[in-house]
Amino acid sequence: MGLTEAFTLVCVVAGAILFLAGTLGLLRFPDTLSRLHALSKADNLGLGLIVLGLLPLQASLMGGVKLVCIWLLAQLSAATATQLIAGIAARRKPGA
Amino acid sequence: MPESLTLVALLVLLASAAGLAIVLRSAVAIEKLMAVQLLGTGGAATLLLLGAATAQPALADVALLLVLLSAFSCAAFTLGEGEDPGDAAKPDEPA
Amino acid sequence: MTPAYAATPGGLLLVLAVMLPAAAALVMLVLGPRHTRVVALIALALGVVVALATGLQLVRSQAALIYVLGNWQPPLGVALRADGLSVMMLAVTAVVMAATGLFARELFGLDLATADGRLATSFWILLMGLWSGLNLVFVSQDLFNLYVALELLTFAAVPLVCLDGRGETMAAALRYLMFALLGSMLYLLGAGLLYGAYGTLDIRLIASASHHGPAMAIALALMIPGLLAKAALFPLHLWLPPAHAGAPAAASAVLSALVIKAPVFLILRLVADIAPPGSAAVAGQVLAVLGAASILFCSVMALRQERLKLMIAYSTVAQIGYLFIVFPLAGVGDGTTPWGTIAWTGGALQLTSHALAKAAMFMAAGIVAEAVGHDRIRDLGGFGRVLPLTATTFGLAGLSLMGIPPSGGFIAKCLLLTAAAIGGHLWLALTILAGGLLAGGYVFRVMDRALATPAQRLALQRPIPLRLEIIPLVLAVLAVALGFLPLAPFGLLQIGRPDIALAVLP
Amino acid sequence: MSALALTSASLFGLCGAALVGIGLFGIVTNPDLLRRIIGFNILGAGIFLVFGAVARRGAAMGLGGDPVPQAMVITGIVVAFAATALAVALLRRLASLTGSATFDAATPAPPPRSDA
Amino acid sequence: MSLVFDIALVAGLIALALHVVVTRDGRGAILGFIAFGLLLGIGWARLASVDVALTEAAIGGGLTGMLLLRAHAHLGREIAPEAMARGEPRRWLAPAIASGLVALALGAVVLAFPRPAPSLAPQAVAALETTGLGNPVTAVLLAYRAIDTLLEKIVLILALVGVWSLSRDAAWGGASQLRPAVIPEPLVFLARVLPPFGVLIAVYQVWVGADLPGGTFQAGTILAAMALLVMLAGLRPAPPTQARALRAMLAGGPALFVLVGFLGVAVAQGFLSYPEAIAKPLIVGIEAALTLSIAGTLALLVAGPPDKAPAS
Repeated sequence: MGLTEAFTLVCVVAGAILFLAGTLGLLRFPDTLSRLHALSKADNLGLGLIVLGLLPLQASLMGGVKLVCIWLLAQLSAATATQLIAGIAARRKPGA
Repeated sequence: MPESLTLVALLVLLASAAGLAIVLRSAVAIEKLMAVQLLGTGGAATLLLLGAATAQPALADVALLLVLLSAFSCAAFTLGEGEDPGDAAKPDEPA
Repeated sequence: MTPAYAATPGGLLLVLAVMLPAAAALVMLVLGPRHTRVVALIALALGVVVALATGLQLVRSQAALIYVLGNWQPPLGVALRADGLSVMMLAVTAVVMAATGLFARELFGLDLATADGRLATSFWILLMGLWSGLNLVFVSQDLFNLYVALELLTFAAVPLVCLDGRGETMAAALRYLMFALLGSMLYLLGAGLLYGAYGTLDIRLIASASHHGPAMAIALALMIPGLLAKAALFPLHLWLPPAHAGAPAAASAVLSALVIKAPVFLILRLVADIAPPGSAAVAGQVLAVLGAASILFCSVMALRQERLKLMIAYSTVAQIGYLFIVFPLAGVGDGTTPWGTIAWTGGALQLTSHALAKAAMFMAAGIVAEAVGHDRIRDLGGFGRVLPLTATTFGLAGLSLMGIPPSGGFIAKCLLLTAAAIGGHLWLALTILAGGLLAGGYVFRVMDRALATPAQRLALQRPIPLRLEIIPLVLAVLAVALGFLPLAPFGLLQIGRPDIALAVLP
Repeated sequence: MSALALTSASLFGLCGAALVGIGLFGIVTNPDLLRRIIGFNILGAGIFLVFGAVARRGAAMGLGGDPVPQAMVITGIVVAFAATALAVALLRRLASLTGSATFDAATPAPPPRSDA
Repeated sequence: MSLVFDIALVAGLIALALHVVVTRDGRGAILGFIAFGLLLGIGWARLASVDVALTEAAIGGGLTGMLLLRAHAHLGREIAPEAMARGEPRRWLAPAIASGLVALALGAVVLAFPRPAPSLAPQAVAALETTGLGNPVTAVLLAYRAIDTLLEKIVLILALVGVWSLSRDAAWGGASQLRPAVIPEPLVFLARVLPPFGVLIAVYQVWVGADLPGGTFQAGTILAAMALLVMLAGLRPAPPTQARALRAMLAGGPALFVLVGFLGVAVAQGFLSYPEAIAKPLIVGIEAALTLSIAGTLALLVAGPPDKAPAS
């Protein structure tokens, strides 16, 4: 196994573990906001590591750019989604 | 290598789906939404890994779509959330 | 390998029959409400010309018309083909569509404020969609293309049901949509199984396959009930009466006269053209039983209705039943060729005469409702005195439904009865007779009110122009006149049948 | 590879069959019309997966699957979406007019039979 | 390993579908269905149908979810809670048995498909050359079976006319009101930042669709989603449905398709055939026009019937 492949595997496995951590956080943390925090961590880092790991495998520059784009878009979506959800949670709290 | 990538893809998918499975049965709507979000990102990661494993670079496009639209359901969800049944302003049927 | 389909002269007419209304719908969308009616009337005129030309071409060449779209031969591409039966359907559709168009023009013209409004504009666009879908059902040779045709029908027919915007019609439309969707989905599933087994969706290529696995049986068992749900055969008829009764009169006319004939036509093609003989015979028997149940049950239901339009709608389900008892009478699936039998001719005549009579009847009911303001049969006493032409229309159309001479319906039912007697299907013969008696019951019930002399003369809420009353009268007269037609033209129905003999084995 | 593809295709075909059953069950048993509409979508997904299995089995000429059923599925997905949109619009209007999201009359859609 | 993956995926799909059908929580069912759409997209990728995976991800994971969630919120406002209460429990045993039998019969047919499987892949590839395309799915959609695609556009238009016809008479021709009473700040941010990416991806999809997976449906759906996002955030109002430009855009794609189709009668081998020399540019041109039509139609289908009276 070459160095690149080892790098890929390490990154990718680390990413998978982060996803697992995100799920665990979703399950174990006590309140909605801290769960949200766990979720966005998993999103950010897990996908980031997997993208990082897969970058060396890309045949073309275009493929690499696309991967980075995916990660950036995921960041953007996750950030907004988190805020939206936090907003709902905040609005709901007084009533509930 | 493809085998290990597929295995990792399976792990990511299971991790995202496990959260969904547990949350869907018990918790409140927001947490279900969060689990769906997690599945969206996890799904994108899974697709990237599968694409690398099976040498189908086009799968990255699918992942791109998933992340592009993942905030979308979240946005739709918030719309129903803002107004209570008693709200005077009915956005869809103005008087 | 020689191509399975060779385009014939005049094949382009089939493309025009499908694309002309579709293009008209697009033009209407762009030009907007003020020009919709004009575009519709032009398209109707052109469509009638196309149907006429198709008929002439068929008579001249004495062979089915064929067109291969984009010159891509099936199985990769899609072919259109019109045999005698298809051309007859195209012609009936054109006649009823033209009459409906003229009727709708007059009806919407009654109230100038709404002539360019939501109801009228939507009606014209949807009517064109309906026509395109109907024509495609009659000429397409590809099962998936036929699925698209069925969806064209669904999406055009469902909104027509609830154009008046009342809560009941919304519920009726939604229920219709659900039945129709379930039907299309089961049909699509069956088509998928057939593709998996045969690698093609072309009807002729599937029919020419020598070996049939379980896929064929299951596919038919999915597709036929799916289509039955769309055709509203008993016991899947629940959606039809509220839907057809709630639609505007012009829409009810096309829905009842034409739209439900499309799935019937497809069932016929599946059973007669695709199904292996054994399955066809079984399917024919089951369909005949359901058809007979439809005739009896829904005729009784029609007798019990309080409202005129509901009564006519139930009568539609009953009359559709006659088309299904043709299967065993014509000997579909018993190894003989059904195309020359009197039952086959009777079925075709029943289909045509019902289309004309039912369109006339729904238009007449629409006129009554427009003039009187309601359609409660009990309170219609003496409407024949204030609307004599409409009452005549109703009576003439009723003759055909009952099967009383002289009328197209009489010849049709007479032929079916004879076929049942010859074939020894006693129960079917009795059903036909009972159906005729029950139809007599519900038609006479209305005629009795029409001719009654109420204490005070029925008050018209608005004047009805003569032109409006004449259109359904013409249709009703045509339905009766079919009875005077010599049967020879029905020999045309055999042109291009059976399809399989021409097929090339792959 | 071809043996593997075969198994995988059959697996998704079976999944499609199961989804068809689940979708039908949802359509027939759910009185809530919005839920019935979702049931239609699951039924549709099952049907499309059967097509997908058929397409996958037809892999040849370096293609991952037979393109004809794939194209049909794309057409089908879009049509199914349009159907969902029309149904939802009807349902919303029905609810606005009558204040109910069910058919008031107690005449549920009869279960589709696979006889005939 | 890939079989294990497929089994897990299929198990997830079936479990989610069951959950969606039986759960009592209406909104939970919709969220479950969105998740189902995501998994299904991965399933299509596993079936090597990337074109379908793209469509499913865009429609199943995006538009359908929004449509259902909006409908749910609307129904929640319109329907009194007591009317939502369930009546007596439905009979479920007979439907369950019937549905199970259908599924079993289907499963049996799926397993009994002939081997080797019949396939049109060889013919589709062989004919690719005359179309100038590289993606056989696009060739099926726009050449071999172009009639299906064309008429499906008409179906979409009819659906839209049908949805519009559901408006009140006074509002007919007007615009839909998509903007909610309260707009969360992050939504506005999203609606400003995301659409440029979306448009870029859509253009890319149409462009590569001729040779690689992708194409007009996918691109149209993405554009529709972006347009909806902008309207939801209140950045732009929904256009009035009587606007001539809007209607021209909606009808433009299919109209061009019909015109090129009849052009084929004159200069090529019949309706919907393309002259071989310019087949590819013609197809890409049709795709571009169709993309705009599809985008408009899908977005307006989600927006629903107009409910504001037109200006004039």
